[in-house]
Amino acid sequence: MIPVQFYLVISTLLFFIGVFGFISRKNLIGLLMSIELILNAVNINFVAFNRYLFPNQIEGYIYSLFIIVVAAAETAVAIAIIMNVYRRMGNETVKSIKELKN
Amino acid sequence: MDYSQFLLMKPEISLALTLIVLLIADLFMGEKSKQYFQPLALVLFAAHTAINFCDCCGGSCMAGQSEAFSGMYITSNIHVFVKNMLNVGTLLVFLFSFEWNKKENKEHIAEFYLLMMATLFGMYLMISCGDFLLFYIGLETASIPMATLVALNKKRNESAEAAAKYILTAGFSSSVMLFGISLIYGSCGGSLYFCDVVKNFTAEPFQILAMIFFMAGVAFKISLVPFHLWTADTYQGAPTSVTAYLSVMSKGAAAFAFMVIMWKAFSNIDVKSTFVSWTNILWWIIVITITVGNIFAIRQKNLKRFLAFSSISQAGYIMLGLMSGTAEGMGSMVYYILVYLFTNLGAFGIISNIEDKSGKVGMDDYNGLYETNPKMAVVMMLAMFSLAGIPPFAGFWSKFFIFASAAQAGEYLLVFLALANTIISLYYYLLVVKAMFINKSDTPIATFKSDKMSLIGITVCTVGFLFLGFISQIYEQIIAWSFGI
Amino acid sequence: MEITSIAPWILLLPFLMFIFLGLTAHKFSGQTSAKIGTTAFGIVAILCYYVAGRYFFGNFSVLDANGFEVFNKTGEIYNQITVFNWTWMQMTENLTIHIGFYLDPISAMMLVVIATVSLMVHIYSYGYMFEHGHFDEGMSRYYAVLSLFSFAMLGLVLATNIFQMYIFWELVGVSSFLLIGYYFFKPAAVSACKKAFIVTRFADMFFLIGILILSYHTQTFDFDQLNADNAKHVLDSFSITDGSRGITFLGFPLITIATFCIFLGGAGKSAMFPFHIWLPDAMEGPTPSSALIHAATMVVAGVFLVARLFPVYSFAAPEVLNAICYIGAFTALFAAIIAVAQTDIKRVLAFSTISQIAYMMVALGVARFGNHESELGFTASMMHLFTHAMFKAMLFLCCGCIIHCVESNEMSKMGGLKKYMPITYWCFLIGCLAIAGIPIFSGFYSKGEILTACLENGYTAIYVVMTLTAGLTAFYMFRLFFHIFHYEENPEYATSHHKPHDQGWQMTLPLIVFAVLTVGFVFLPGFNNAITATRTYMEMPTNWTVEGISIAVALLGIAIAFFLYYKKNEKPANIMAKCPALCEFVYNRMKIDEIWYGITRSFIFGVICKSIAWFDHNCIDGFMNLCAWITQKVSLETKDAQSGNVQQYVWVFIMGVVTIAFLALY
Amino acid sequence: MSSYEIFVIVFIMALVMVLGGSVIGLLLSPKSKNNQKGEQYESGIPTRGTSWMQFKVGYYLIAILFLMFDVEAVLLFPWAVIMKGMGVEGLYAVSFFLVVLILGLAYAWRKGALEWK
Repeated sequence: MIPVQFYLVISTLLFFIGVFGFISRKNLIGLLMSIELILNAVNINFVAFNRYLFPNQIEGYIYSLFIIVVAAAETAVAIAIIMNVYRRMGNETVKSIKELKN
Repeated sequence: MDYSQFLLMKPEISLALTLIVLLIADLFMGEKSKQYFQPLALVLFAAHTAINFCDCCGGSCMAGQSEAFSGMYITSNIHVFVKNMLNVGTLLVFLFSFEWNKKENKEHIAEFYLLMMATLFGMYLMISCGDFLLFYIGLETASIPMATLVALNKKRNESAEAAAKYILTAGFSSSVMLFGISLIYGSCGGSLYFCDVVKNFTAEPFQILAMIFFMAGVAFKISLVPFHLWTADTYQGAPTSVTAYLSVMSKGAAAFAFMVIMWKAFSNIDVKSTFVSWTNILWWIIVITITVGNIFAIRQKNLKRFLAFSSISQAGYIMLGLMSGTAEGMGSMVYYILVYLFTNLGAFGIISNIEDKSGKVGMDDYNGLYETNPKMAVVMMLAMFSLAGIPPFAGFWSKFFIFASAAQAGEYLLVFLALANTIISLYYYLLVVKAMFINKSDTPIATFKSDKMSLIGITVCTVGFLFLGFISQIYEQIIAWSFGI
Repeated sequence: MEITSIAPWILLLPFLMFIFLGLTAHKFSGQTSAKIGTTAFGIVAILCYYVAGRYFFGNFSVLDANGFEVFNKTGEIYNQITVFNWTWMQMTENLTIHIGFYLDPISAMMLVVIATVSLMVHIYSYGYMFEHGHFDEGMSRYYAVLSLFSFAMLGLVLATNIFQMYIFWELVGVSSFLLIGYYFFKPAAVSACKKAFIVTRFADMFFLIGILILSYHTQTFDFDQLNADNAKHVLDSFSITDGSRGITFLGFPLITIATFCIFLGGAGKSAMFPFHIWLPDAMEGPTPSSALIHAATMVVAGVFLVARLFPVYSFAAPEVLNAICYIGAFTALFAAIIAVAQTDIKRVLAFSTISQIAYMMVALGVARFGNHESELGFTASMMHLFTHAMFKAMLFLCCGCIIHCVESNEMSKMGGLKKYMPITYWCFLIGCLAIAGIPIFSGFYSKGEILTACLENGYTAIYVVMTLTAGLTAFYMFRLFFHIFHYEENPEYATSHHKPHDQGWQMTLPLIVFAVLTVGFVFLPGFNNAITATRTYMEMPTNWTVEGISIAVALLGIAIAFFLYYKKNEKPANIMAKCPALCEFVYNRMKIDEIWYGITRSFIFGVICKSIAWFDHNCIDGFMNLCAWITQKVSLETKDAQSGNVQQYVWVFIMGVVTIAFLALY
Repeated sequence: MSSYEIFVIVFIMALVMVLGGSVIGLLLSPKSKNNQKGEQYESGIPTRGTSWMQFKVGYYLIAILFLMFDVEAVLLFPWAVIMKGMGVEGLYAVSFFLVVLILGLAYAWRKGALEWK
């Protein structure tokens, strides 16, 4: 059987890929996708922990379901806001939201 | 299933009912009856506030804390009190935004109220949570509608930009927090109930790592440095009443929840190093937060931005209440939030009032305000004094109590640094006073008559921050309620 | 009338006046507000006199907390009476904050001082501000703040506990801030009011720390409990015994730290070195308010604070009293030297105020409980507080008249004013004689007692310094006096179409009242009957040697001033040129001149004064400015951190997490 | 929990990769302020117009709504698994959930979000 650490490795990599993506992408949608990567890392964690460490519970699965739902809600709102940004600024790169500063 | 446990959730249920009634009302109100929506919402929400307030004060006091849904939901007097505080604050924000809604926000009046209440509902859950999952859901329920509220002013670029920044950073921070929670889940025995987590929390490096991830996510909400960068931009871009809401309610609720979780889930009494580990971290965060907030506040020219940084440093002061972990600590923190609520909302009430009438929010625009609108200027000055903690205003007392509680925990150096910082803060709060009273302006803001709703709100706030300090019963009652939590 | 029914009005009336005048600022004309304010304060003053009079000479009783009757006097001893004491805040079971009304000899005396000076200033300001013409509109504001100040000051001296005192202490600071910045169109006034506020706030921080330490250990704020039975409660709480200094912190006894911190708060208000920097700048405010706040009442709050806690200091922390007397002596000399070199008449008075307050501090510092000799300093200090309040207020008000005529603060614009303003002339002369310590005038008695106290208690070095300062005081005050009223008449006066003249009755009446008080001080009932450390009659030792020396020194100072400044002359300049020949030719006289010239003019003026002024200006002011500058700079430099780039925000976020994790784990 | 050591190692490695990557990028990348840098296809054919406008806004609106309601159906899944065990109480709870959901849908409908304009 694949040991639980392997899942942890995957989820950690995924987490940091998400962070890296958030920092380096130009497109706001890209940023949003990076957040989703991080959330997926979290979900992997939950499911893997549940399966390997506490096999007679189902809490971990339920958590990941909730996370998926909430993340979807968040994404929906974020996309709506990004569309608004696009309409107002004419593009949807991170550069377009740099007016408020100092 | 025991249905009587729903009775414990009275505040949530009455808020949810208000929300649903308003939603349905909005659905079926015709074009003509639209104008009645706003009064209806105000009245309903006021009723909700009043009912809960009476319930809180009217003797239905619980002894100790009660749990519902096998520990998922926790409530006690102090929880209910904090919820009532938030109710009052939200009502004040509604009062301030009445005129703005009528004029600038005609098309989205219903959304404004519904989303506000939805956020409030999220905060309720956050406060009463007994489990990380409920906390997360509460947090997101509070923050997602918040983002739409920030973006409510669709015609302004700033609003859109602020909302985008808010939702992206909030999403990021909550996912980082979730990563922490998932690690806690794995390392603390496969349960996310606070009572289970704390049993297995032994401050191993892995657990501390998880805890830090979690703390970062909450600290983002309270806007502690270095997780504060979104604050100023969002505050500046958002509609003023939303900014007021963000700066007080969102912060207060998150701070309270933060406190409860840190002491419930991460402080294993048997293992002393558990709370040593996070109080040390918090120590540094508090010092940096207060200082950075102060330093950035000094050169702000936009009042909303200015108050954003001031609220960052105030958040640092609020966190002082966490250090002691006693009933006094919790009581002084709740008291601080209460005073801060009135003071900051008073300041924002005036800013939003002036913005409605003249469209100006720059500090230079306030030059000579005393000449044209003396009452506004005086109230603003008093609010600034209270924020700076000059006796005998309530702000002084709240600072005093929270310092005392931290000193009780032996954090003398921290209290000293915080005290030293109040001197810097005095400087920039006086800048506003100076602008209004001393600077002359060729084009001062014209004399105006404010609408009744804002006047009521501002009066309530003024009375609040002037006299809260003198009514010692409130503080004593809060302390009494905080025992045993 | 019952004291208990009158007492609340002493505090309430000024406060209600503040609110009333503040709210109606735009409804009434300035004159109306002034009349209302003055009338109201007149009533307050009458109440104050009544209460103080009943306390000192009458006989009455009030019920204390336990329901016992307490009389103002048992036998010869005056009791400390808590007229009323409302519970304000219950901190813990034992620790309660009250707000109340506390009568004992020193607070009763302060009632008289505040009532007199404040009433006079109310009257005087009517003339001063009104004739200033263009300021009619701000007058309501001015009178409102005056009322606020009177309220705060009365609350401060009547405080039953140290916390109430602290609150009124801050309120006094706020009203002082508002008054200094009254001429808000003058940048100097604005920066001065900010400076005053921030410097005193800085000192107040120590005060608060001191209060917290003290009350944390004693579990009380009440003066009654702190001072009772030779401060026994304090000694017990800090477990101080004959052999040990009790609880320590960082190697210092905690009681020393606490009491010293409290003293630092007092030093800030009373402008002791190095917190004195705000007072000269505070002269930017209207002159009447300077007379009230920065000469007579607020600045002595620090002295009052130490006197109020005197048993605690004397029994629990005598080393702090030592420190106080050395700091005081240094400040006295330092300020006197600087005063010599000033040309702005209000600044001369400001430095002289610093110096005189330092006298009071020194007197307190040398005093101890014990016998009549050792307790003398306390009475001397309180006496000097009283006399100084009267004559310094008068001097300031005279300055106000002069500035009003000449429309300048500079000495060089004045001279020969004697024939134009006789009343002011005589009043100013009386003030100068009093401050110089010439017999018959009030200052002589109080200053003499202070010097005696220094000598009798073995502080010989301090005695010498203080005597020297007395001489310097006489010199610079008469330098000022001669410069203003004699010297050379400014030719502009004769040609000017409104010649300098004595002002209207509102402005001369207060001068005359103060002059009468200063001359008639000797006829007042002796301070040693009541205002003593033990609150009972005390023998006042008179050391004629000390008195003689102090008179001689004062006369010497006056003589030098007379010689140099009575008439316009070239002496100061000429002596320089003729110096060698003249010195040899008329040895005796020239030697004095030479020493005077060589040491005083070139050395003291050129080297010491300048360097001290430089130190004052560059180091102490500079330090404060540096702090402000650094904060500003840091603020500007860090703005890149808030770049508006959302990705950078997240970068900082994640770096924050990593750093914290790193720090927490290793 | 020594078995987590590998996790810590990978954690640090990942950290180094991310931080290192961005730092190296910061150091090595030539700084050019050219406008073309910001374009989607840097040395390709300049994009004409915007690709966004090819879809109607209504498309996004409906897509977002679909996403919401679709995902919320996920919450029915755990209930479906243990439907029998929960009995009638579970049914009430889920009915309440569905009512709220339907209220949301009604709201969207009423506000005209579903109309294809």
